[in-house]
Amino acid sequence: MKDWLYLPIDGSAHGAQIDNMIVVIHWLMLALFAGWGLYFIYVLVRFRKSNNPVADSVGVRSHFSKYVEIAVAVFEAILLIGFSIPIWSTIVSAFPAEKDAVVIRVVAEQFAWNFHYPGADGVFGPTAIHLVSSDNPLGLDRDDPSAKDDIATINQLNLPIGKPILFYLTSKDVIHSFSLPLYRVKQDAIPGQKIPIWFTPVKSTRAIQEELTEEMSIADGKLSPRLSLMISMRDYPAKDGSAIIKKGDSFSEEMMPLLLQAGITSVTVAPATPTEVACAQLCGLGHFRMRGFVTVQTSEEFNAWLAEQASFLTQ
Amino acid sequence: MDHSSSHGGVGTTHKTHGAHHEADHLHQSFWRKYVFSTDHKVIGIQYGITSLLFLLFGFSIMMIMRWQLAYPGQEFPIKWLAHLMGQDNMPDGIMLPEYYNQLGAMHGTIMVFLGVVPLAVGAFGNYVMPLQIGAIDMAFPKLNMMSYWVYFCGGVTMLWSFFVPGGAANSGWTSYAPLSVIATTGQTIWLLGMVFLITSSLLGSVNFIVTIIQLRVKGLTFMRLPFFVWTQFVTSFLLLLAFPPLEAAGVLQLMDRIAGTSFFLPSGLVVSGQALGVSGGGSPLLWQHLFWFLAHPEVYVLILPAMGIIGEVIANNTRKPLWGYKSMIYSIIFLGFMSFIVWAHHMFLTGMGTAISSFFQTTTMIISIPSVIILTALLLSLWGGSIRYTTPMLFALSFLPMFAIGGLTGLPLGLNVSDIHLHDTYYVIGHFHYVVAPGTLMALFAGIYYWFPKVTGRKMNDILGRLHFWGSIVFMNGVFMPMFIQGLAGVSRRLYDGGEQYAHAQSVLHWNEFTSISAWCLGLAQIPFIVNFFWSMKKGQKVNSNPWEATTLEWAATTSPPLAHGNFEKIPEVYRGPYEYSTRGAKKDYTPQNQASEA
Amino acid sequence: MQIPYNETARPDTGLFNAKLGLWLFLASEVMLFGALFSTYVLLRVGAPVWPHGYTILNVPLATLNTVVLISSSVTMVMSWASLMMKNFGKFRLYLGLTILMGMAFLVVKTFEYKAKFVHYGVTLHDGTEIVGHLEEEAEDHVVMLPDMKDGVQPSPVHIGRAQIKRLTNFGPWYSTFLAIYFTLTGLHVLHVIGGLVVNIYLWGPGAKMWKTEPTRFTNRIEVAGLYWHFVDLVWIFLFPVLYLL
Amino acid sequence: MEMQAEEVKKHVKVYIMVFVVLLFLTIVTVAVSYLHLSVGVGIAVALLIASIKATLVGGYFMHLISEKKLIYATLILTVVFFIVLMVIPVSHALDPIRYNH
Ligand code: HEA
Ligand code: HEA
Ligand code: CUA
Ligand SMILES: [Cu+2]
Repeated sequence: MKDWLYLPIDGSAHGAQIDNMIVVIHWLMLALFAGWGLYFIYVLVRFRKSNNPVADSVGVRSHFSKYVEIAVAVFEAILLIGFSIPIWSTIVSAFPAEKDAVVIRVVAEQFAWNFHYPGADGVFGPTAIHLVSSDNPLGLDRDDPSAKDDIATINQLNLPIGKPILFYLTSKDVIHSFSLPLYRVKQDAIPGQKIPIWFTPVKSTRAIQEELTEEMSIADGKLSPRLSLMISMRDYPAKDGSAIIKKGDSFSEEMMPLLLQAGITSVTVAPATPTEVACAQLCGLGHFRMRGFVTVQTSEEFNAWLAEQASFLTQ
Repeated sequence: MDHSSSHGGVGTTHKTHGAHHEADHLHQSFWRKYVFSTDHKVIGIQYGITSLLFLLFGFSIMMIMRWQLAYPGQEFPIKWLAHLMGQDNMPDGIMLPEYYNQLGAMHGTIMVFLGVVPLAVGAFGNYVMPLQIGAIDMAFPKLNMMSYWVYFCGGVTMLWSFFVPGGAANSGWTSYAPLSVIATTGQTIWLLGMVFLITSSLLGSVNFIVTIIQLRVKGLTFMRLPFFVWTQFVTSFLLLLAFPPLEAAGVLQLMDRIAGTSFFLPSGLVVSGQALGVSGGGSPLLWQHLFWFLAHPEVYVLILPAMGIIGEVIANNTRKPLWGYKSMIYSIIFLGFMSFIVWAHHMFLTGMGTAISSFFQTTTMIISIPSVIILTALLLSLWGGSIRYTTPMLFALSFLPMFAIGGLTGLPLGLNVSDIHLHDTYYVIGHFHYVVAPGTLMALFAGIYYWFPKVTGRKMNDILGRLHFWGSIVFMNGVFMPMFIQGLAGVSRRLYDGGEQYAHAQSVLHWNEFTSISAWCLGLAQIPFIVNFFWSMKKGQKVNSNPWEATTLEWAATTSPPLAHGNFEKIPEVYRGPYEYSTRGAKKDYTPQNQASEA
Repeated sequence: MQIPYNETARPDTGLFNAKLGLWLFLASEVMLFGALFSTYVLLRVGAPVWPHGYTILNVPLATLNTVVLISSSVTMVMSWASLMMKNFGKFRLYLGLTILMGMAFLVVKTFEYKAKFVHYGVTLHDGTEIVGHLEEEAEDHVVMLPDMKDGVQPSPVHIGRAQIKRLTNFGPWYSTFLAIYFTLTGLHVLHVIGGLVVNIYLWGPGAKMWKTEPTRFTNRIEVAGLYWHFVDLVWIFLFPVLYLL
Repeated sequence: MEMQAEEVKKHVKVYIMVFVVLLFLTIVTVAVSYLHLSVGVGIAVALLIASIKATLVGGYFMHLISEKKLIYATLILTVVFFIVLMVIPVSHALDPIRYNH
């Protein structure tokens, strides 16, 4: 069922619980719909006027429907007590200790995601409204010692694989919704409030990219909007052996005729940024483009990235 | 209780729909007769025409939006229309995101508050309910007229908002603060319009409840009321008690926008890099609570009258009583009550602990049970029937599986864990459109085909009706089924480009075009209806006063159309339940409620 | 043609139409004010500090208004009782008194509102707040006369514009307390005005009905009274909630 | 109307008594506020007095002590939803999962 439901790849530790629930509920829905649907069609045919000219004013005499209703109620109760309530209390309202987790502040604004890492000292520096500027969207007080090593990024969220990530979510202006569809995370970011959420990524962005690798036809020689969001997963050389596109690169308008000349009509591609942050709540005219990128990587890569970011700070 | 003898006109028997009566009212001017009329039937027709026009308008703006969703950023093909919408909104025929948001918010607002509710309650409720209870009019006719005109002002206000600087409201029909507080002037106009619409609904609901309680004719006990009257009764209570908190919220938002207060603005807001110079200290979630306190009962306002219509049409066209009439009535009462305590299922992801969210998902699961019972009863009513596939019946039958799809998809939304993935995606859009469009709209169409002969004395054409039916049912599914697929894939709603930029949307993006083409075909499928509607008024087949051989009073006790003032030549008396069809031993296969003995 | 039960009660419900209608309307009013009271509670529990009403508002005036409104409620019910006893003259007197007291309430309220609008508060960048009257407003500075404190009048303070973060009068924008104060009392005032309009009509031109349809007229007064008492009832809660707590 | 003039006369006495009690309670509630009780107690006392006053106005001036069942039913329903409306938004605001800052 999961495949029929078009659920996207799930890269989180808890996601399977959500997916399973969705699947189970859809089975229930399907059973009810199919059962009643068959009955419905049967009745429409059997009791049409030409077949049954005189109606029976009593109609159904059995109590079968009562049992169906009770069964639905029981099933719903099981979903509630057996699944929904306990799962929610572990994945949404219980949190890992800060010391065991990677802690990140997420500050939404029209129309960007600010990510705030505490840096080596593990302490978030203080922020103030009057310090907010285009260079310092968080309003971080860089003079404060605890802020010196803080890392701030815009629309780029790097996470280490396999570790619990604890976010503190807020917003500067209106309500946004922090959604990582491939990690089954979604939570509104509300100004004036600090809302904790957490999850553990278990699939790296690269692994997801591998999974999403597909063949795409380029026979029409055009750079479709879809292809422009893809990267090549292979090297494609021209007839003379020079590279037209390398693995990991994205496609451009100029490459298309070259590829066709080289006799290549279909390419192996994967989404350039399969793991994204989507804004799920209407937040203004730029809501549709309030897109961030998630890079889930190994701890080494993550630490290297942190170090690199830190080195930018000292410059 | 017998009041028929006390006042002139009621007790006396007029010969035909007629001469005598018309003379009474000839001196009434055109204005009093057709515009500022206090006759519930005229008011019902006024509501009907106005709300149908709004439905058409709301649908039209969605057809325009669907172009942008199917072909983002491409020039709109109908040049004059793009031109009409203005360079500020569609420069060179390309829709701007601001404009998309305006149209989206107005589509939702218009469809819900100016289209479906006024049609279901204002039109059908006003026209049919007093007739079904044997009343000569509503309890407060002047108030009834005022309700319509206040609604009309609300509608005009909403339309006016397109023409103020910055255009119409653009924060969604939900108008979440702080976005709505910092939005352009259109939002203020939207709030004013809502104040009108809420006032109109309040006046209307008081009138409906008093009418149903006080003006039932002799013998018409509550357990003999047609199901449709029951649905109107419960609906009126929902409107009466759920709307005032939104009115309060509207006043607070107006204060925030105009008087500089901070009811919905927390301290420390920074908009576009600028600190907002307000006192702060407010709560954005307060708006959501007050909004959904209304808006969840409101969705049952959208569905209950529809169920009422379905009940009437099904009983009539199966020629048998509704199965489980009593349990259906208890179910809608329970449903009405519960609808006040489920609202926060729209807010699971606003930061909710286990306790509160569990309360709301439990109530949500509980409220689905009465819906299941009602649907089951309607389905079982078919068993043993002698089903006549008339045009209204086709629409009524299609309601059942369509509402089932809409209702069933409410379940994964109602359980908070599955809602994490589905919240604010197209899955939600699919869910509620299945209940309101192929659900409620189909029921409303059924009602129009069913009661048209009562209003005009003529039947609507069946061939055009069937054309309308098949076109609508096929294309409605074409529009809304793909939305589930897109929603499960995680595509957010209210995206100006339909998700074109998002990688996770790519695999389901091609459905946008399919959906849009279905929507335009759905538009075409309405042409036979519009033609039929006007053609049948003048040229439709003339019918007697009870063409469907129905039992309820609006058919059995009065002419078509009913007398201009007073409805009945002789006030009927009721001797039996609403659906005595195919009673054993009776001569005919229906026994009207006002028939004394089973002759 | 007459709508049934306009005048007499329907036997099985025991009510005439307008009375049921009015009670339903009051039910919706309860929800309207309920939402606003809910707002009040929510803002209050969410606020780091919430002023005591009596530090900002004028309790004696409000007490006076409470007495006025309660008295008007009594005269209202007396006017109905007079009609029941077929004493039209007394009815006119009592309803007239009700109207006068309703107007007195509005006059007192006007004074209260006006006092707020000439009262100023200034918040400095360092967070201190000075509340009082604005003596002077210049380009680069303002002079405030702070409110009396424990019976002592502090001397005027000179404040440079640069120090000021926010300077406004005590309108609804000043704080969430004043916001909810103005909204609740403002809405209540609108209700008072609505009641006055109806009562004046019933006192004046509407009273003609007494001659033609005395029962219906008595019904009308009863229904108008129900509304007026409700307006009084709302005030009974507004007064302690806003002024005393 | 069912009520007789005699009966109404008796009512008038009650109205006057209620009026006096209302005035008295008004004075009490103002006086109590000068005691500067702790917030919790203050609120409790003030709301208690207000509720008594409201009961008197509703019960006697609005005749709720002898009203028809239908009206009681409507009001009870309203009061239930009123309580829901008072309780839930606040409990969500106090939900420990979120922090206000
Ligand atoms: C008429 C309107 C209507 C109706 C009746 C419903 C009915 C239900 N709705 Fe829906 N809902 C909306 C209109 C409606 N809704 C709207 C407009 C929104 C979105 C607002 C917005 O955000 O803009 C929404 C959103 C919405 C949400 C929020 C989702 C989100 O934003 O994340 C939720 C969550 O719980 C929900 C749940 C339910 C449930 C459990 C029901 C239940 O009552 C359904 C019960 C019915 C059944 C369970 C069906 C029974 C079926 C059978 C017995 C099978 C029979 C089979 C055959 C005939 C073949 N709805
Ligand atoms: C009752 C409510 C209702 C109804 C009936 C509809 C009907 C339709 N809706 Fe609507 N919709 C909403 C309520 C409704 N909608 C709401 C609340 C939203 C959310 C808004 C928000 O985000 O804030 C929404 C959002 C919404 C979206 C999502 C936009 C987005 O997220 O960006 C889409 C997308 O396709 C859509 C499409 C449609 C379509 C194709 C129909 C079709 O089914 C329409 C069919 C219409 C008809 C068939 C008209 C029939 C009338 C006539 C033929 C008139 C005849 C006239 C005379 C005889 C005089 N709607
Ligand atoms: Cu941010 Cu939508
Ligand atoms: Cu809901």
